[in-house]
Amino acid sequence: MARSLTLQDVSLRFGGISVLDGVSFTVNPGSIHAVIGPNGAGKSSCFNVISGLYRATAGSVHFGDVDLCRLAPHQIAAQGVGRAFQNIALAPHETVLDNLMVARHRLTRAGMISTALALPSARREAAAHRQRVEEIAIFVGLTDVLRAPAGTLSYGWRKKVELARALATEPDILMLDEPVAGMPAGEKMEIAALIRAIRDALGISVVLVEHDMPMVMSLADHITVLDFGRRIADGTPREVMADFHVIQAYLGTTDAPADELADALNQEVADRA
Amino acid sequence: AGGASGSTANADGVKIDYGVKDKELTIGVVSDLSGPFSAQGQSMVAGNQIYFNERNTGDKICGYTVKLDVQDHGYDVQKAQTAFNGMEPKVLAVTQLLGSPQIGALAPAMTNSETTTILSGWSSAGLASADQPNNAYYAVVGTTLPVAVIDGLSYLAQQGAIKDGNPIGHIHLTGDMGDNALKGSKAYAKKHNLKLTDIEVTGQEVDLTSQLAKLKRAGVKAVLVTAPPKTTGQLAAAMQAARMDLPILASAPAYSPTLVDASSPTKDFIERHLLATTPLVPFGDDTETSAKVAKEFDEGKKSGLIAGSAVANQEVNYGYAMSVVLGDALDAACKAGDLTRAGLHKALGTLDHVTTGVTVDLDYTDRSRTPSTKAYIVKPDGSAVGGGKLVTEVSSDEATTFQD
Amino acid sequence: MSDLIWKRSGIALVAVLLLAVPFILENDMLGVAIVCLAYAVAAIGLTVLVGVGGQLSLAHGFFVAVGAYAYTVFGSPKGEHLFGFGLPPLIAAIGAVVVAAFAGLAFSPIARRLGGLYLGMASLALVFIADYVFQRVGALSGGSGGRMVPAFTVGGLQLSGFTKHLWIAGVDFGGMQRLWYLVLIVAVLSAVAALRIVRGRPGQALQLMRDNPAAAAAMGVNIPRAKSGVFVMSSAYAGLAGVLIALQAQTVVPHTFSMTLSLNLLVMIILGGLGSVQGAVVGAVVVNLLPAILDKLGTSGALAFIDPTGVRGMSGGLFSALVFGAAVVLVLIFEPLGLAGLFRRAVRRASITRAG
Amino acid sequence: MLETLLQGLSSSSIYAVLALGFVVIYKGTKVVNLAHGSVMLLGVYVISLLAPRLGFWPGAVIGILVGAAGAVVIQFMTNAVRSKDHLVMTIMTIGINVMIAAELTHEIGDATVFTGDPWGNRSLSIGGSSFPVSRLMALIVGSVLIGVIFAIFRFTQFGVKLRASAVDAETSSLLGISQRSVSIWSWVIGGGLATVGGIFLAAFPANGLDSGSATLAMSAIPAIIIGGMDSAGGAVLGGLIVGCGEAVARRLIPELAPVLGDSFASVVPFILMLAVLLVRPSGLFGSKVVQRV
Amino acid sequence: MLQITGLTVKYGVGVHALQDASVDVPEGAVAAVIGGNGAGKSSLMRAISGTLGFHAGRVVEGSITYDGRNLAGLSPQKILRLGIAHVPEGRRILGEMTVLENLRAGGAIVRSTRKRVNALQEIMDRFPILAERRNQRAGLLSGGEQQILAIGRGLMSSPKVMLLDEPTLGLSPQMVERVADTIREVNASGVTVVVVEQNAAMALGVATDGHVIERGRVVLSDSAAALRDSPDVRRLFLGGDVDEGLGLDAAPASLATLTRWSA
Ligand SMILES: Nc1ncnc2c1ncn2[C@@H]1O[C@H](COP(=O)(O)OP(=O)(O)OP(=O)(O)O)[C@@H](O)[C@H]1O
Ligand SMILES: Nc1ncnc2c1ncn2[C@@H]1O[C@H](COP(=O)(O)OP(=O)(O)OP(=O)(O)O)[C@@H](O)[C@H]1O
Ligand SMILES: CC(C)C[C@H](N)C(=O)O
Ligand SMILES: [Mg+2]
Ligand SMILES: [Mg+2]
Repeated sequence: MARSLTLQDVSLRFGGISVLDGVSFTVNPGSIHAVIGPNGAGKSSCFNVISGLYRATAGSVHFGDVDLCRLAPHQIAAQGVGRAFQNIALAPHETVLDNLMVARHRLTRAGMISTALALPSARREAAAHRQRVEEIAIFVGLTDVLRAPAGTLSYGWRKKVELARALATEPDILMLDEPVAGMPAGEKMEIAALIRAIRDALGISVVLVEHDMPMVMSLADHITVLDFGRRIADGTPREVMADFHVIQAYLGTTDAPADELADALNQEVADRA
Repeated sequence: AGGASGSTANADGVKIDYGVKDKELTIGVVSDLSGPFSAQGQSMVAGNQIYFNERNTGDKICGYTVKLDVQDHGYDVQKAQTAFNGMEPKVLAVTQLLGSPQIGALAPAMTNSETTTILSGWSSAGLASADQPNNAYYAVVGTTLPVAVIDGLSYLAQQGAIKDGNPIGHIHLTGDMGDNALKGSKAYAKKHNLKLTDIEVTGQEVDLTSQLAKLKRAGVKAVLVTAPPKTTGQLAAAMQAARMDLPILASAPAYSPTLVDASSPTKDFIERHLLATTPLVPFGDDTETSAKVAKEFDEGKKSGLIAGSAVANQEVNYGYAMSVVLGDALDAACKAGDLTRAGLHKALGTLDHVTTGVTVDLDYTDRSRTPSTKAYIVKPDGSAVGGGKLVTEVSSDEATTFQD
Repeated sequence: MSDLIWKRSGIALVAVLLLAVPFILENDMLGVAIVCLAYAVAAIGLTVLVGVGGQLSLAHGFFVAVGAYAYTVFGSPKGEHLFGFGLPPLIAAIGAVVVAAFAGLAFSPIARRLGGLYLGMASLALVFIADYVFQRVGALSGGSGGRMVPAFTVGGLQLSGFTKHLWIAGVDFGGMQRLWYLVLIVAVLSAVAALRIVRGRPGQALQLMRDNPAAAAAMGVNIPRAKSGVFVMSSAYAGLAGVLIALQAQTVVPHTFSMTLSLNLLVMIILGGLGSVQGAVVGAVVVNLLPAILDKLGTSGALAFIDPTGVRGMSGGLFSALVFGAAVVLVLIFEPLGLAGLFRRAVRRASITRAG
Repeated sequence: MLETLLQGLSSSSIYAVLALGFVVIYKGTKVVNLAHGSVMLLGVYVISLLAPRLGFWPGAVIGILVGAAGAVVIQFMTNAVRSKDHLVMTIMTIGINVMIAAELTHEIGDATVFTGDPWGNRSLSIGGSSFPVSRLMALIVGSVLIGVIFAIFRFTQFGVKLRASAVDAETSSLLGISQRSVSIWSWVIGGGLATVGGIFLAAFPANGLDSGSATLAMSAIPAIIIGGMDSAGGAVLGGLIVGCGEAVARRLIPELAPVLGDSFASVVPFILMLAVLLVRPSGLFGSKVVQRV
Repeated sequence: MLQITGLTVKYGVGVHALQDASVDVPEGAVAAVIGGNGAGKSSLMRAISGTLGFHAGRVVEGSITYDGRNLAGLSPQKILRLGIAHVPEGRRILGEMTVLENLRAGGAIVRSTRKRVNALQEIMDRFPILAERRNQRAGLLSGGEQQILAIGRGLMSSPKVMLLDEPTLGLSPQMVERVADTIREVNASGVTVVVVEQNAAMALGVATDGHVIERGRVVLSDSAAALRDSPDVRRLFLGGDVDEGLGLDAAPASLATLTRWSA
């Protein structure tokens, strides 16, 4: 279960545009690893390469011993790579519950025929997974909206459903693309606490893309910084923060009280447990 | 309900079962009155009406007034079945069933209910055969397509337009109508050593120029066409464009007076080159019956007997002829004292010489054979009422000996 | 609680009505009723494909044709000019469904690559190609007049076609009456199966695939397989419907399976409410029943301005086409969720009234 | 072979004009107008009624306007769909087609409809084979129309508005684009093009249209798909491929594969379409369905 | 100049998204509207631009006037022509069209070609990434790039009032600054701005006035400076004062725990 994710010299080009250029980094098992960088730096593309939606032009992606570059997206999902999208990608007309149930796809077997015949195995399977999905929904705080069509929720709620759905794939590595964009500060904190709690409770790795620096600094064990598709820095939050390139390329000025935040987070996670 | 239920006898001791009640005898019509063949359908219904109107006001059929139960299927198979299922218990026979898909679809029902049915169409697929045992209750009115083609070709030969050993072309619709006519041209070609180039069309072509190029390369001396009239028009136009001044021989379904419509750019070419080989006398021709039908058609329109949208063309004559055949069979059945469906079926089989006056004479003693081996040659003429003039009646040895 | 009672008694009432249909309807309308149910089966398959899977097909009628003809060829003895295998009817019917499913599978290289309207237009090719094959291979199609369909018999009991008389409660219990029950059972089972599929694991995956294929893939859904899977499933439904249609018609005729059929099937599912199984059934009933009723109206003399021969007014066929077309337009304008939505609203309103 | 290509070229221009009509409507409203053929027949029928009295040109102008107006009526109906679901709108055109087709069949009966065009049955000799003047006109008019439409798409804001309003109604209304007027215009153009296509479809050597000719418009579908549903250039190229492919097939199939029969040529456009789609799922020029996450 | 009085908004048969909300935006102001998830901010913007209808929503009560003119019942196009541009939440770029075409569509109501070209030039200068990607299909841009395109497109019509719904969503800190600068600059050129933001720090940084919406009600309206100093606002929206306990009561987290799934 404890597997590391390693990107080795990953390059990605679209026509004339070089989106990723020799990017390498390793996500250690059980760590929260942030990928940051300016808009258009290639963060989401990086995610897309990992989850198989883009084919790397060069380089490799290994999850444990498995070379993800050889697999189709659904096979990568089957490897335990769970993902929440930057642009919300829910089925708007379906209920939140149904949206979460799809995430169980890789863990369930019932096909057209056994579903049509309502075989006992299919029914048992569905019931067990519904129960687990409800557990996850409670954990993420979605209990009240489970029966609402996802499309009628406000932006912030939908972001939470995205997160819950990624979690419901029971991933070994959870990839979150801007999970708190569009949330007020209070809720950001809540989600940050949630992410930490997930990692702690399940022992899985988390890869996080976020522009909210206070959150990244307080949450991440390790940070990789991309700019124009290249890795320009890689290290602990403190190391990265000190890096002149990062400040120039991305942060400009920063006044985030990172340490205090980290403490507060630890406090909250302790409360939850 | 099946045809086997009990029959009764009327006051005159004639056995009756379905479709006869009090003083009324009901005959069905299942036709296309709103779909792609609605123009033909309406004209044929007019012909049916003219005949039975004539009988109702004059020499009544077995003392009964005939009522037509006219149902529209809009060229839809499903609707045709519903329409027939609905009318079946109430009619003695069907005097017009139009559309080859509908004819095929209803065959089992007709056989099962023993309903004598007059078809619209000359394909020998309508005849009874080993593959089509259900066609036993169907009657074709006229010359089957292959036989008419043979007659037409022998006329061309007679006129010196084609000689033994010549190449000829045959443009035919895919599917059985075309295949059926092709049997005739193949048989004739074989006998006379003609080199036949046949070309399939779907009726959905934009034009026929490329098809024609093939015939041109083959150096044909005449072109046969068995397809919808629109294709005939396209053929003529393409021939005109390619400056191929050759005779065109059209099977009956390929010819329509609209081909010599005044606004058609190919009218003149068609009048000069086209001949139709058909069992039908043109509408309004000066033969006795045709003239009478035309007159009654006009009067019927005025008096509101006939639909305003019915067109004055040879289909009126066709419809009239269909009903003459049925009328003669009804008369024969009445005479034999059995006006049941079974009796009618038997009576039709005794008719060896039906003279309709608007078609060649017909013989129904063998339902697996063409009712006639003769055909008329009709020349299109934009100035004639019905768009054509009767040239002559032809018959040939090849036609009488033809077996399909 | 009382809601449940209402619902149960509603279902019971409908069930009794459906069982009584052969005692109520004359042969002609009973035929229409059977056709309604048979097309309902096809429409259910299509609504899952189009509404749930987001894959448009303009060739559903093609797969209905495959089912109808496969049953006929399998079940008929070899003829002088016609293909035939002379298999027992039940085997022929199952074989026909399998063949239709395989036909869907054969098309899946296209189906899995394309989506939405492109797939719709591409599938149109099947309709034209089938048309060509039917014209060309008379031994298969029986030509434009079609060919006979072997009756359906299980364990010596004939369930379609022409039968000896069997009088029950004043009704001649012939092939048509017996076929009704066969078709009713098949349709109900098909609907139940489809409902389960839509609500279950495959349906949820399809729904996400329709709305966001990339997200579906990231959730572990094998997109190409899901696409061809739903295409195969809908083809099997179409094939099953084809068998039923053939049994009702007793003769299969290529013209039945023209483009109009494929378009009509789409009208059924849109009218019923896209993606709704119940809607597909309602849509199929409306699309097949409405013209029949209009035709009846047109020929019965009930409407003074209509006359089938067109002598004394508008012809019945024209009237029927105009009203039918207008009905389609109006339903689509005024009831965005289709007839299923209309029905749901009516039920809701009724239950509110009861509660209040 | 020259003759074959010439033949292909001449029908290509008709396919292209019909295909372009579909494409403009699709670009503007994302609706595939399945009543296109009926609109075409309506326009041509009106011309056939008017031309004998007014002459061809005034008749043609009115006929084209009637075709456009007919299309606009369809636009009004489809636009009334509240959900704005393009598929629902597309299906609605089937219902509308049922009505128009029934009425036209009733009106036209078994008549053949001629426009009385001035090119009549004349033809030119090109390299030993003859080429009808009407087809030359189709080629010229087709090219001009295609050019004009290209110019409109390229050099005016109309093209941008057209696409914007089709893609996203809410956003385009926020940009001040009146979806109504844009979609009306696209249907006006589409209906007009249908009629123009119909005029040439009826002209020598095709010999008029009949009540069943509406389905001919469907034969433009492979052209649109091959070219790409939302590409005007694609429609033209698709028309060429379909027209020439069919002509070449007609010429070669009897020699290469006589078993298939002559009628195989008529499914060749559809087979070409499937072949193109296997390689390029959104046609040669169609915009790829892109989805970024 | 833009006056919202007693506005109540409803979606379908559901609950009220806005209730009796009143906001007054004086000419030349930058008004910040802040509030939590689902508070009704976007609904307010939709009501002003007349696009509630696209979401099955409607104004139940209240009025919106602009320069004394009631906007009720006007189409979105009319409202835009009056000079009110709305950059909607979630970017809503036209993904199948190129960046340039998106911008051109943004200038759809500008009659003069010269003005349109000038506006285009100005926007490309301001956001060079758009110039760089002018011929790329907009749907392929990164999230942040799309957001910038949406803002640029909103500027194309040279509006008098700009409604920005979460303009900095998904933008990097640097880009957030750029957008803040842009707001200041267009405001300086006489454009009134209403900006809805989760990033309250940024919004209150550029704003002259601020309005806080909670569960559909305007609970606080004051000058931006005053709001910045308000402890409530700091606690809820500025992510600030750690001493006050992270605002857990504002957003109560569930106390559930999760264990690994095994099956
Ligand atoms: N499929 C594609 N085709 C062309 N260009 C692409 C494609 N996908 C991404 N790009 C380009 O690659 C660059 C990186 O995009 P990506 O979405 O990875 O950025 P990002 O780091 O996630 O930015 P943001 O923070 O704004 O979300 C962008 O400039 C984008 O335009
Ligand atoms: N299309 C819709 N249908 C039904 N309810 C809706 C719809 N859009 C919004 N709502 C509801 O209206 C309320 C206000 O939503 P709104 O989008 O205005 O909030 P917001 O303040 O913009 O939130 P966020 O910051 O998350 O975008 C919410 O409860 C939301 O669920
Ligand atoms: C004779 C015609 C009216 C019918 C046509 N031959 C058909 O295929 O049905
Ligand atoms: Mg990104
Ligand atoms: Mg919002």
